[in-house]
Amino acid sequence: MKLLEYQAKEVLASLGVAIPPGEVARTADEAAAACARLGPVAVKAQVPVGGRGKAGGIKLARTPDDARAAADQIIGMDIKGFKVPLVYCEAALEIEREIYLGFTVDRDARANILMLSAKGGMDIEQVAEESPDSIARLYPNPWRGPLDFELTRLVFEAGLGELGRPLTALIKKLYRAIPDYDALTAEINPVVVTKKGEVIAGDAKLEIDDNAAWRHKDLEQRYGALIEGDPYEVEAKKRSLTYVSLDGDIGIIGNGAGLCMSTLDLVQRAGGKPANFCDIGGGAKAEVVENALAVILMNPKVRGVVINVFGGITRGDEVAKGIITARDNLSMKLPLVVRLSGTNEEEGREILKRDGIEPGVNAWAAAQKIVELTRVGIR
Amino acid sequence: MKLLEYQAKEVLASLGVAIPPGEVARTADEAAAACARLGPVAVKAQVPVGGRGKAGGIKLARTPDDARAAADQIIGMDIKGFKVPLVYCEAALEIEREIYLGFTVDRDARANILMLSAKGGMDIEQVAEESPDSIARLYPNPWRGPLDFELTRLVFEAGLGELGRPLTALIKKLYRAIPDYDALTAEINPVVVTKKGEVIAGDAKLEIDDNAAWRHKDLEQRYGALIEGDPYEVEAKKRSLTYVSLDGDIGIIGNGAGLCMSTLDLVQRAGGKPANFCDIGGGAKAEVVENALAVILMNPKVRGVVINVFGGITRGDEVAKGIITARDNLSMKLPLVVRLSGTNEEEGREILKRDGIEPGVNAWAAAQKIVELTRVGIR
Amino acid sequence: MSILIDGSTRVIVQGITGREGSFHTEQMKELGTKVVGGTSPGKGGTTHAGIPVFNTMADAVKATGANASGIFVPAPFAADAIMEAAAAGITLIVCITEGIPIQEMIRVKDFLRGYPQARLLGANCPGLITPGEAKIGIIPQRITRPGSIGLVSRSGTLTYEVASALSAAGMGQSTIVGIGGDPVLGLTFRDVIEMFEKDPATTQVVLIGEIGGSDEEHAAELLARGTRLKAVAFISGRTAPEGKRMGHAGAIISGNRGTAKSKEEAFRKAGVPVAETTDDIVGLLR
Amino acid sequence: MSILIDGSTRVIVQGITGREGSFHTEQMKELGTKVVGGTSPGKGGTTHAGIPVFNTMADAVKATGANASGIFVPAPFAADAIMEAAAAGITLIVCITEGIPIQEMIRVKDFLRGYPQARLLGANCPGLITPGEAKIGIIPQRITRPGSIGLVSRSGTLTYEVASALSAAGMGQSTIVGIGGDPVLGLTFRDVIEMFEKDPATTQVVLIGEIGGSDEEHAAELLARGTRLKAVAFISGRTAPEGKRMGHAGAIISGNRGTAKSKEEAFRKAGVPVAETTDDIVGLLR
Repeated sequence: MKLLEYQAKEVLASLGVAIPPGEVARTADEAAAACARLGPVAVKAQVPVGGRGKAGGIKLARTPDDARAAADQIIGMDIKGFKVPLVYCEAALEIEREIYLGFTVDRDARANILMLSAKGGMDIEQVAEESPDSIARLYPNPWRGPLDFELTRLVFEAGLGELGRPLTALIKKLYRAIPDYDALTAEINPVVVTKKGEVIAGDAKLEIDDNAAWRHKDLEQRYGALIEGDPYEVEAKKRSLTYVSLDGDIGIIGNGAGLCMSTLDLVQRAGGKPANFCDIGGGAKAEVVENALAVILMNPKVRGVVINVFGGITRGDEVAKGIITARDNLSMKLPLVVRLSGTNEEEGREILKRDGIEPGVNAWAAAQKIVELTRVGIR
Repeated sequence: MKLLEYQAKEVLASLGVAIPPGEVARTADEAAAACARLGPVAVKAQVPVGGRGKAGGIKLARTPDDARAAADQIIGMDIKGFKVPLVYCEAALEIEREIYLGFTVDRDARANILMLSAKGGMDIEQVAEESPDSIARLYPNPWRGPLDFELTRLVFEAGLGELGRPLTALIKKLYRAIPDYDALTAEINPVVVTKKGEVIAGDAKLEIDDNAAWRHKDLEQRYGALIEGDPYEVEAKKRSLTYVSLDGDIGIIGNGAGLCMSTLDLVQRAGGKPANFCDIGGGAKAEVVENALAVILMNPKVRGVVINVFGGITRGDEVAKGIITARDNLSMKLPLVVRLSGTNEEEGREILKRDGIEPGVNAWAAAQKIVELTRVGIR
Repeated sequence: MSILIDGSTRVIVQGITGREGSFHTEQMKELGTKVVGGTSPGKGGTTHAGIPVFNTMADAVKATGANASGIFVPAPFAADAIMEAAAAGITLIVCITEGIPIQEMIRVKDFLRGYPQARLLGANCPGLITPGEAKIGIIPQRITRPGSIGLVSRSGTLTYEVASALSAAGMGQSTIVGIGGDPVLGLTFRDVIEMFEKDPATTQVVLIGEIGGSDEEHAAELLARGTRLKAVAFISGRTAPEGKRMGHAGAIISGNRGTAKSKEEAFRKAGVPVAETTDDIVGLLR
Repeated sequence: MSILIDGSTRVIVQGITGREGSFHTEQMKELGTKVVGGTSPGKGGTTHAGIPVFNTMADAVKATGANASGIFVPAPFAADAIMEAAAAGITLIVCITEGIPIQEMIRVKDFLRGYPQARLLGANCPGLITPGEAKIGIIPQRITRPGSIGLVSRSGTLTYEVASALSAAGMGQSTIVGIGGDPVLGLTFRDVIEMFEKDPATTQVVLIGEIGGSDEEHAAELLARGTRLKAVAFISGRTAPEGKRMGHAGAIISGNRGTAKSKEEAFRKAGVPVAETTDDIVGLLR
């Protein structure tokens, strides 16, 4: 779960991180009112994706009228596929300097990595490429967390020794997002040092592990509904599916990310355009298959669906039953190609055949078949 | 800092441990009122020492009149040198079984040890001696804390598998007293399983590391003044001295526990009776010496004082200055023998001589001298 | 011969009384795997499908001398189950469970450093099988066939796909190892290929990778140093769109690695042919 | 010869700019100890009493090649300083600071398992001295004298007492080691006696114990197995009253060990004479 900026800031504030005063506004009038209370503000689009600054999603407003105009422009704007649902009006800071601070999971090291750089702000990725040494790095032991001496070393390595105490304290608070919230990424970029010497989070990004959602139901309840985006993805999330929208017209269901991706590859190779990626996972049951089909059929662009299941834990008979129930419940009329192998595959194929669905044996053939069937009306 | 039962229970309750309803009573009338509210209660003496049950410090009361009578008897009672300042009136439990649970620091292993036994209650020390195998033990890694599988194993080893879930949860809560409160010992004996199947702390003992007192000022503020005992020890604690009262008449000051103890040994060997153990520690300064002398002279039994300082960090000149200032400020008339060696010893001896105190060179001679001087009036 | 598992491996099923644990225990036994025990706290002393059940792994190992385990417990308990197996002395821990929080796996990986004898496969993996001999996990025996091809894969279902195609073409497998698709996992491509390299019964190796991470790149580096094995690679996800990224931390550490292109190039550079589709693998091995 | 420290040992003082650190650095230098650097975060690049100061131990070790450190930082920072020294590669860490919370020391001891090269002396100890050569800590040089007696003690000031008496009697010391009086500490009596056993320059050993714990008993067990060293022991606290105990946990694990009686008996059983007073030690060594 990727939190919006103001949500990430609320969470970090609960860990003791200093944040600027700010208010959420859903309308232009609310933004004007917030500015009246806060003074000059930055009006910031709230979307769970980077690059909003360059997309025009952040505007400075000195007066309530400015704020109203800015919010009017930003709310409803599309930023990388996300329709901006609301803005965050945040008191403008007197910036002395900007620092980069963040951690994420380093897959290669199978560990968390903490990063700190004196060169914070918008261009940190460029800094990473051009002068990687200007980013100090630390792999904290996951049971111990970062130790004081490790943080002191990190701070001096980043050339920020004179800010040792406030930065060390800040990093410890940010790090709490791991044990307390199962954070996968937490970033404060920039950490703002104000002209008065305060150390404040200028922006904040926080991603919580979906696998640990059961431990953080409060977050899901408070924020879950607000992160809008692709409507099919939102619906899929409600139904606990792993689903990503794409812009083609062939619906794709597979079990396992690898098989699902290779089905995408095959459909594209056969000349088709996938409408989505939908992994129904290892132990998928009839209900899950039905859910997946329902979400895919919500999309009016979809002209047909290919299902590719190779069963290990997933049993072919259950998949077959799910497909039939789903097709019938949804009165599905579109072409449907099913490739079914693995555990209980004979039983599964039997069930499909009985209900008038011809099961495929080979994924490549199935991909070609669905492309052929969905191209019929187009030519 | 050794907490009283009700204080330990308050702390454990803040960690989520279930405790019976109870109220503190400072007078017999308060105890009667508590009983009127709570129903049948156990009226329990609050002293920071074990064995109060056998000393008559716990009485059951079915009615407010019973409770008044019990409190009247217990408040003010002396239990192992502690005058009972108040009682804790606690709702009586319907006990199905009693379990022992505790942890402490195992010096030999340089680690914390968790212990669990199905044979809880008053005689656990006897159980430990007669059937040590009936006490299951676990050394949790100090960074990780006890892991779930380790606790499951502990619970099954103790023969308490059928209480696995509630006990595992309870142990995790009790263990929090280490990271959250720097506990050195925490014990729930008995853990009571009620006839209704609840798992509740029947008694609680909690000792907090004095070295970590700076991290837990709230505890000191809430509870520090309440733990009464020897008035000299209380006064010494206020002055941050390491002081233990003994029942002799020769005041003893030493720097370092070893030197202090060996001074005790020597005085006793010379036929004297030490009035106290007072270690002024490694970096003792003039002010500390003055404090030590002041506390010792509060005790009217004291007939003379021997000071034994061998300076490493402690400097002889500072010790000498402190002795003189203290003697003068306190208008001390009693015999005073000072043995002073180590860093800046010449300067120190010089200062003592100048002010009319003859410094000893040898600890055994100093011990004999103070015994001789304090015996003068007795013979 | 084979790697990691054979007919003499003594297996405990952790979570044997659960639905999946129960079902797959039967499947493992059917192949002839020595399933010598199972765990389920509170059910110690009973038997399940004829197999003795223990409260803890310590008890199970003590009573049975087991050296391997398969984990089928639900996700919230799986990380703990891995550590329990390692602490009990198990040398091959196969974690089938999916959905373990990543931070828990990071802690588990650190915990395992204290138990260098313990090799972890997974989590979120289909397990491994030495066809005709033994398996731990959920790879269907039916699609496998004894032979000399080592198969190692990050994807569960793609593994079946490929194994199935190989078997149908008469090309048997020495051992099939599904390392799992999680970002933080146990044995890597590289670890498994090193084992195949040392296994005289294995002469060819098929590696099925996925976009993300750089385990495939590391394996390619190893193969580039020279190997007696004839190797073929396949990467799925070439047409997958880039994930919508938030924040810079990920980009700072991973740079350009992790794409299908980067992985395929790494293999080609190492002299390892890359299959266009899974069906092409059979041809490239001939 | 000597143990643990000699004239070639390269020492960093952690907390060199503090009052105690500063004072004792001078004392160490006076004896001839190679104090090659100090640490004080934020003061890196400066010098203090002619010694270069670094921000971190990593920097200090890199610049100076130091192999030992003495810790004089305040108690709330001392546990961290020990870990920092170990992580920087220091092989002898001497922690003078007293008042470190016991739970922190327990975590430190576990941390040090990851750094087997790092030997910790203390905390809450006077340090060690090889008379005429070098010292780390606060043992006054003046009361020592080069020779062949190894002295190891739990008490700081009693160590001075005994060293002073030995020197006055013309009996020099190879190395004097104050292991410290805290319940959870680094080197034990046993560790130090094993080192003396291997040091050809040491022919006699004096052990000064205290009530509490069972380190003395463990040392006695070691000596009972046979030693080339002539040993004498002294235990302080024979007349100390028993502490007022709360709870049973302590009693369950320690039983009857830890008393002066138990310790003295252990040494007598091992054939080691026990001195009645510190003054008797000289006579027993003759």
